[in-house]
Amino acid sequence: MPKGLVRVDKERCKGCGLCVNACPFGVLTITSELNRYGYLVAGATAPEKCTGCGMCAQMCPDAAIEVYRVVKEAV
Amino acid sequence: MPKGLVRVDKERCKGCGLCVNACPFGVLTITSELNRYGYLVAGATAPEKCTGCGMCAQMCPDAAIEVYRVVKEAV
Amino acid sequence: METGVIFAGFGGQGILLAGKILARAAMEKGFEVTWLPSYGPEMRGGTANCTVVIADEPVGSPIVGSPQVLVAMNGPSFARFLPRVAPGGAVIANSSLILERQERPDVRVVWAPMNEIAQELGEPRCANMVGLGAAVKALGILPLAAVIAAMEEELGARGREKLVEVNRQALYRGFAWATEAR
Amino acid sequence: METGVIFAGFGGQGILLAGKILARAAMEKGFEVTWLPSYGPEMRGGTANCTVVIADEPVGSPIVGSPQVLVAMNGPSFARFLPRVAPGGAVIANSSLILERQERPDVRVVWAPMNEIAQELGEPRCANMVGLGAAVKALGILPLAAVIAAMEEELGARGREKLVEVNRQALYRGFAWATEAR
Amino acid sequence: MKVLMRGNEATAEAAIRAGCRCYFCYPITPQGELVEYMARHLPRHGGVFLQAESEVAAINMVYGAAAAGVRTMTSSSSPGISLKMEGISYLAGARLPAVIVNVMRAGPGLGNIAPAQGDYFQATKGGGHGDYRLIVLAPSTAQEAAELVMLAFDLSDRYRVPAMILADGMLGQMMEPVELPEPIPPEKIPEKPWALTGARGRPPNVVSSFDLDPYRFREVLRALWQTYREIEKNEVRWEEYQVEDAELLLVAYGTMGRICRTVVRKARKEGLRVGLFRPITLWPFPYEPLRRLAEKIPVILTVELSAGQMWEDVRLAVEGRAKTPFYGELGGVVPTPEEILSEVKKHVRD
Amino acid sequence: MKVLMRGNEATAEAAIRAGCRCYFCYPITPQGELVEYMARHLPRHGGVFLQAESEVAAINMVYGAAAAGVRTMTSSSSPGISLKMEGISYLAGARLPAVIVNVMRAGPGLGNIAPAQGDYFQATKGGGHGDYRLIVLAPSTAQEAAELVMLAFDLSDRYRVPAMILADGMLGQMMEPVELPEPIPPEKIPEKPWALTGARGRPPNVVSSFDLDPYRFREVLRALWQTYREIEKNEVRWEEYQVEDAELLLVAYGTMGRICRTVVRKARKEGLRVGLFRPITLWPFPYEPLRRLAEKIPVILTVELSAGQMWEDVRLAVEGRAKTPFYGELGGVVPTPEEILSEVKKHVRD
Amino acid sequence: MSVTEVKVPAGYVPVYTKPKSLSDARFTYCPGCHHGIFTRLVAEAIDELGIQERTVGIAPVGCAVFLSDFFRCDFVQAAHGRACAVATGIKRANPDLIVFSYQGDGDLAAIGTAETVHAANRGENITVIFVNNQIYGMTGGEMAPTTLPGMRTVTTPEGRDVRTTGYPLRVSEMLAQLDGPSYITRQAVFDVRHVQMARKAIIKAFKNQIEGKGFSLVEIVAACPTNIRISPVEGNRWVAEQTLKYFPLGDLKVRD
Amino acid sequence: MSVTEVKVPAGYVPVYTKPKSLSDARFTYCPGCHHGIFTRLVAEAIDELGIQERTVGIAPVGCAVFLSDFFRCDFVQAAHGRACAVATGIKRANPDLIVFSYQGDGDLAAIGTAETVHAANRGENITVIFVNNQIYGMTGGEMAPTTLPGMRTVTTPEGRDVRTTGYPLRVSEMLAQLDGPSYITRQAVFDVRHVQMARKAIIKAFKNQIEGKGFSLVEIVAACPTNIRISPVEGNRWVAEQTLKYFPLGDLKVRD
Ligand SMILES: Cc1ncc(C[n+]2csc(CCOP(=O)(O)OP(=O)(O)O)c2C)c(N)n1
Ligand SMILES: Cc1ncc(C[n+]2csc(CCOP(=O)(O)OP(=O)(O)O)c2C)c(N)n1
Ligand code: SF4
Ligand code: SF4
Ligand code: SF4
Ligand code: SF4
Ligand code: SF4
Ligand code: SF4
Ligand SMILES: [Mg+2]
Ligand SMILES: [Mg+2]
Repeated sequence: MPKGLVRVDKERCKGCGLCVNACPFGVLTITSELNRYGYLVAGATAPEKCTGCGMCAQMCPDAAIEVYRVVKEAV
Repeated sequence: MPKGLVRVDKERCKGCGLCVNACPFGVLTITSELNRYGYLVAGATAPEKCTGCGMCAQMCPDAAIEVYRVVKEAV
Repeated sequence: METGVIFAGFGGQGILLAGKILARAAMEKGFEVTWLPSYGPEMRGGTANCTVVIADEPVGSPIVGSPQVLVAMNGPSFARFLPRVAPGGAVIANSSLILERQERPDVRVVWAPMNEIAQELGEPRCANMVGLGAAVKALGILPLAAVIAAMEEELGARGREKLVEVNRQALYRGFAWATEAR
Repeated sequence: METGVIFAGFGGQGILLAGKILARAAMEKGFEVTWLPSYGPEMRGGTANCTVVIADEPVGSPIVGSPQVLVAMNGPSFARFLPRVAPGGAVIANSSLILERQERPDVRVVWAPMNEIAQELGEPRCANMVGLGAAVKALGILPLAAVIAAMEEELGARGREKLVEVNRQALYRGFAWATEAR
Repeated sequence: MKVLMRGNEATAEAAIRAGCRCYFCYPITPQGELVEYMARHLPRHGGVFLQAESEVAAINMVYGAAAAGVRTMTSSSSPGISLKMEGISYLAGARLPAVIVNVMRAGPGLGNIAPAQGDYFQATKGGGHGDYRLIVLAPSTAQEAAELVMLAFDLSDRYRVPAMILADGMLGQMMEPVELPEPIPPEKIPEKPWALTGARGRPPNVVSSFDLDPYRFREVLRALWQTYREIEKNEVRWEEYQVEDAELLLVAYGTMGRICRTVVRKARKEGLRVGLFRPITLWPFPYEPLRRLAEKIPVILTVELSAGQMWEDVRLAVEGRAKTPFYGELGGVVPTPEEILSEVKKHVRD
Repeated sequence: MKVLMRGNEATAEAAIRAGCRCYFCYPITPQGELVEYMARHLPRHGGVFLQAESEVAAINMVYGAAAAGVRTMTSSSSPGISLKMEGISYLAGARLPAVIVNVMRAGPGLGNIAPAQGDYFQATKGGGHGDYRLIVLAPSTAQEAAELVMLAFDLSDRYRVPAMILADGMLGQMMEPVELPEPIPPEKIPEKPWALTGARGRPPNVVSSFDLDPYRFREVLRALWQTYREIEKNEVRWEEYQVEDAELLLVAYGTMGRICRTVVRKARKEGLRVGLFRPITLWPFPYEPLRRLAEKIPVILTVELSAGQMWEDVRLAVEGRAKTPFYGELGGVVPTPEEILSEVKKHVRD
Repeated sequence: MSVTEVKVPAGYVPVYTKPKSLSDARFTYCPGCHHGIFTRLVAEAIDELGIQERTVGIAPVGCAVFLSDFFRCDFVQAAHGRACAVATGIKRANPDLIVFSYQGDGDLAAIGTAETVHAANRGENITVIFVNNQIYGMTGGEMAPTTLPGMRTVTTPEGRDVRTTGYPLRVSEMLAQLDGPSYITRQAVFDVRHVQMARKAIIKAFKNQIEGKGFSLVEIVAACPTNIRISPVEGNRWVAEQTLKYFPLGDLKVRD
Repeated sequence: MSVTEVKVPAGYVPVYTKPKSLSDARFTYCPGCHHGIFTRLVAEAIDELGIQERTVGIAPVGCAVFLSDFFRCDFVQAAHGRACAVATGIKRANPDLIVFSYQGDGDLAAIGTAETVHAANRGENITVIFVNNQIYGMTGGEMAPTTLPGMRTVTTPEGRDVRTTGYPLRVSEMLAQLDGPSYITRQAVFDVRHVQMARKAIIKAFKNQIEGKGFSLVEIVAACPTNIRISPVEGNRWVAEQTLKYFPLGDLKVRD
């Protein structure tokens, strides 16, 4: 399973693309999915590449992103 | 005749004493003369000492002083 | 004669422009006319609408309780304005975006796939002209040519001559759609 | 009973204080009283005056058209206020500074050399108390003792206890002067 | 030739044609297009467009430009106009001509940007301190806005009294065809011998509202009030519509005036004898003409986008001669003709 | 025990006794002693005295302190009050209690520092934008100033409506004996659950006058106007003096009210049946009681230090039932009782 | 299936979630507006310092006027430009509260100049977030005191002419001259690294207040894509390439 | 015989007489007030540059409110603090005029902060005479932003407490930070030498305007003997010994 996992709150997202731009691994893209406010929202189209670095979330102007990371094997 | 001559406009003067203080030669003092506004006015009580340097006039906050100087002998 | 037309939709859909073109066309044809936009920050991102009144005597109220024609380009505005349409009036509804398809017995609703048609024409932004073209038919007081001329003037003023042709197509398509719609 | 007293003179002459002492004395004696100063920049350098009203019912107007008593400590104020003094009223005039000595048949003018007297007492600034002392006599509704007490309180409040004695002398001198004046 | 224009744009263009050469502003909705229009066009006419750091600065720049003898204007909307109150009082006190445009929005406070008429008292009774008046003109169409702006500059110069255009967000934002008035040729603009142009070959001019001596200042103000009386005599303007046989008279100004026009039409269609009285000058208010109508019309219904401000002037005019009910909306809500008509029906024939 | 105090000082001391703990000011004549008194005494009571950089800043500091739930006050004089108009409109819109003191001077513009009553409209009709009202109290003696300041804080808290003390330079500057009211114990000051005290154990509080939606904002304002109606019902205050048999009624407020008291006495001495009606609350104005008197008194003479402002409210109350002449002075001139009396004689028995 | 319906399988722990002190209300800013980032960073600072229950925010007039909807703490909406005066009133009335204002460049640097300068000079113990986007955003894109030379706005259709409207006003440099302020810094958020620095600065600005150090101001250079008419991603570049020329980043005053 | 009835015998020529651009009206300042010296120096500058017929002065609200009575040139009385905005209006309306404002420290540095900063930042081509007497003179001696620490005033009865009211505001240093101004200097008049320097500075400030160089401001540190309750002569000493500690003299910005 991938190190990281990212979730986009569809209704908060405005499709600005800053996360797409911020992600070093090309995990995110603007999808063709319209939300209730008429915005095309972002989504993890290459989730397997996600490291959980959180850069996308730190860049998101709409606090629409949640990032998770896999717990390291018993340390 | 003295090198300089100083005239105080009695009604402008408010007797602040700044001219007295500024004169290097003790020409001026605050006299016991009241003007129409109730101020004791300044006057040249030692006119013979006046050099016409103009310092008193430059210091006067009420533009009450005129200074004259004797014309030098035919130059 | 005094008719009210309301255009409504999302911010970016060219709602105000469509209304303005109609108003200009009516003015050029010698009608009295007013154009009243919704304005301010609520437009940004949110919804936009405008009201056009066409009359043969000086227009009193620029706001209209019950419009003769409604052009609804998205779901929220369709739901919001449908109840206000005058009995016997018409609604041009954008079937591309409106999902809940209510009807009203006393009102004729023309369902037009404005976005699809615009896509076909290769210019998504001209969906509003499809709606306007249809509205012109439903209104039936202005020749389409006058509206086309007004459109050209408005786009010209904005230095968007390039878009004139495709918008003309869109007006024709909308007009035709409303003509054939049963 | 309602009597008005006006004190008037140059800025630095202690006009307002004199009036205030009179007002306080009257208050302590149970009268209704108001004290109204002229105020603002025109006081600075220029002239000052204040109006004291003493009455046995609540005072209405703190301004007085025609005062019973006028204390004029310089020429300009003597000239300005003399015409307003009530017929049968009295004027305490400072002969030290007032040169044009007008009179009025229907008004008693007491000429008091306030500055000279103050000089004699060795405190030029107490000329105002000479005037007040004379006014108390002319007014005839307050005991001098009450005024002296009020003076002590006012000077005390200003931390000027040292000056109390000489000001008391000045009040006596003024009172006496007005008593003997013919 | 008619052009399709917003009320804001018609106002701006008319100001330029009236010879306004100094315009100072601070942005605020719903008068943004006025600012924008001036920014684009005034410089082309050799005029000064300057965005000030605040409304307070803007009105004081107007004060300076007016003192220099130039036709000058500022515009804003309700909260911004409140900030100009001291400056407006100074203009009035110093007898400086200037035009102030208030495109009203809903208050109090920040409120919102929807149309309202809540600043009537502020404009007509003096929102600033002291006894002064502004000439207050209330347009109901873009066309009338253009004409009243021209008039405002003329009256302001003639009487040396600042003038205010009292509009609202609806008029400012809406577009309609406008026949623009002819520009005033510079030589037609009155000379201003009192203006500050440099004391060359004449004694110095002083522009001021200051006089420390109450008796002298009283004379200044008596002269000012003399002028106000003249204005009350000469400049009252209003419109009557279908009043002859009216049983109920609507009184409304600005955009509510035009909306009530539609109400009258609809009412007449239903056989209701309703008329309209629309004050055009809010100060001087048309007390006399309204009083005359009150002699014969039993019900006088005031309609405003406020809690009832012009209503007081209506009652001062009517003085009990007729019933004077009131219908108002608050918060930026604009009633439709239908809503007003149903209100009318409550009062007519009962 | 009575103390000899200026009106300005009595006002300041009463504010402290009313529990005012934040006072923000900017210097201006003729209210200087109020500022000075607060600077000397408020800190001793653990209160905050802060001289702001301007009147605009001062009223917005009041806005902040009021939002925090503290009893707060500012004071100024006419030009400075004009600068507070936006802030006052915000206070009213955000439903914040606060007390504003206006020690009026002569305007418009810079005018001078002599007593005047030219800000009546500004205070009572809303000099700021939008539909709002202030509770306006007009003291005529230093004693009454002290009492009305206490009342102002109470009413302002109770109704969440800002209150204004409308005085003038004469009352501010003059001294008279004052029996100071007892201080209000802190626990007697009402709780303010809406205040900004930190959202601990409760949902966040928001203080605002902003609502972009006209329909929602309309509801807010309807509630506000509901409160105003209550105030009009409960809080009207006035004084009547020798009105029973009066043939002529003087109407005057503040210092003109007390001066007219003397006029009544002088008139009665001369056998003239003159009475006095003195509004104490200028808003809400005592329309009803005055209307009742207008039923039986033929001449109602309004006397103001203005061109005729309260006069309009008097005429709104009288509505033609009696003659309503006016006598006013401008520019800071204060008429003597004798001058007013001769004016009275023009109207009585003719 | 919608990418947003991603479930979180066992074994994953949150790295980043929406700050507690933010409500669930959507931001009203335009897509990609930097305002959203600052708003979020302020919330993160409040969370980090655990001061949500004693914080009072001051919403300006500007695109941030809706701020009180976004936060879960007490809020007051201030008149345009007067936030620093309102903050002074609140803080003086109740020094236990943590008071911050959030102001645009029209609000703080134009109409609010006097209130800002004097609150700073008094050293009021408050925190000011100053959003310098070189434009009047909410009113539709008029010139701000900070507008760049030659930049086209609604009120400078030919571009800002420095001869008639002056040069961009560097408020932070000006305030740093005063004795009052304890911390004045300029930050940006055009990339993640700068977001992290801006976050630290905001936290420090609040810490200063908690420690009673006095006036702290964080200027954040931002882009207004809507009014500059560029995309959000271009907006980031705009800040990095155009704006920083006139508004260099870094601390302008730090008193410790 | 009165010393003032001195006749001027033949053989004497005038060295100093009252400036032509001054009227015959007496100044309304208190005895020994430095205002009188500045007022005279401005008149001397106008005479020296021969601009009396194209000069418009702006009187503030403050002890200089009567200025228009003293001068023989056009004048306007401005609202308190707004002189720089009024000056902007006049100069923009008629650039041929020479426009100067004369403002106190309450007027310019408190209520007028925004107008001053922005006129300076725009580089308005005007001349500003700024009288820093560390007090509100006309209203009776309240604290000004420039009041010295510990200094007793009507509103700081215990002396100015810098913890609650801040340090003296150095307006000139602040304005010197801006790109707009061309000349900012601080002068004094507590002795003849400084009077002469101040005179030069005022002349330069007017010259700059004539040459279109833009915003020039001359701050003059002054004493208000009346409100400090000292004699005029002590007033000079007060400036030299107390005030200059916080307000060092000299040019703060000179652009050529
Ligand atoms: C007194 C007043 N003047 C003007 C306005 C209009 N107004 C609303 S927001 C704003 C400025 C917005 O610009 P800025 O402060 O930079 O904030 P931004 O929207 O750019 O974040 C203005 C002038 C107002 N509401 N009140
Ligand atoms: C709007 C306004 N606020 C306040 C005042 C009262 N006022 C008159 S002069 C003055 C300040 C005087 O101080 P300063 O500017 O330093 O001039 P100075 O008298 O010291 O020369 C003030 C506050 C006013 N006239 N107008
Ligand atoms: S940054 Fe946020 S708002 Fe922008 S696209 Fe990504 S998720 Fe959506
Ligand atoms: S967490 Fe890091 S890797 Fe994962 S999507 Fe976000 S930016 Fe890309
Ligand atoms: S300086 Fe001038 S005013 Fe002062 S005493 Fe000398 S002459 Fe008189
Ligand atoms: S001119 Fe010089 S010497 Fe003569 S009095 Fe004046 S200062 Fe003294
Ligand atoms: S207008 Fe500009 S600043 Fe305002 S929200 Fe939109 S992008 Fe942000
Ligand atoms: S009060 Fe002070 S500043 Fe004003 S004139 Fe007197 S001495 Fe000069
Ligand atoms: Mg901005
Ligand atoms: Mg000063």
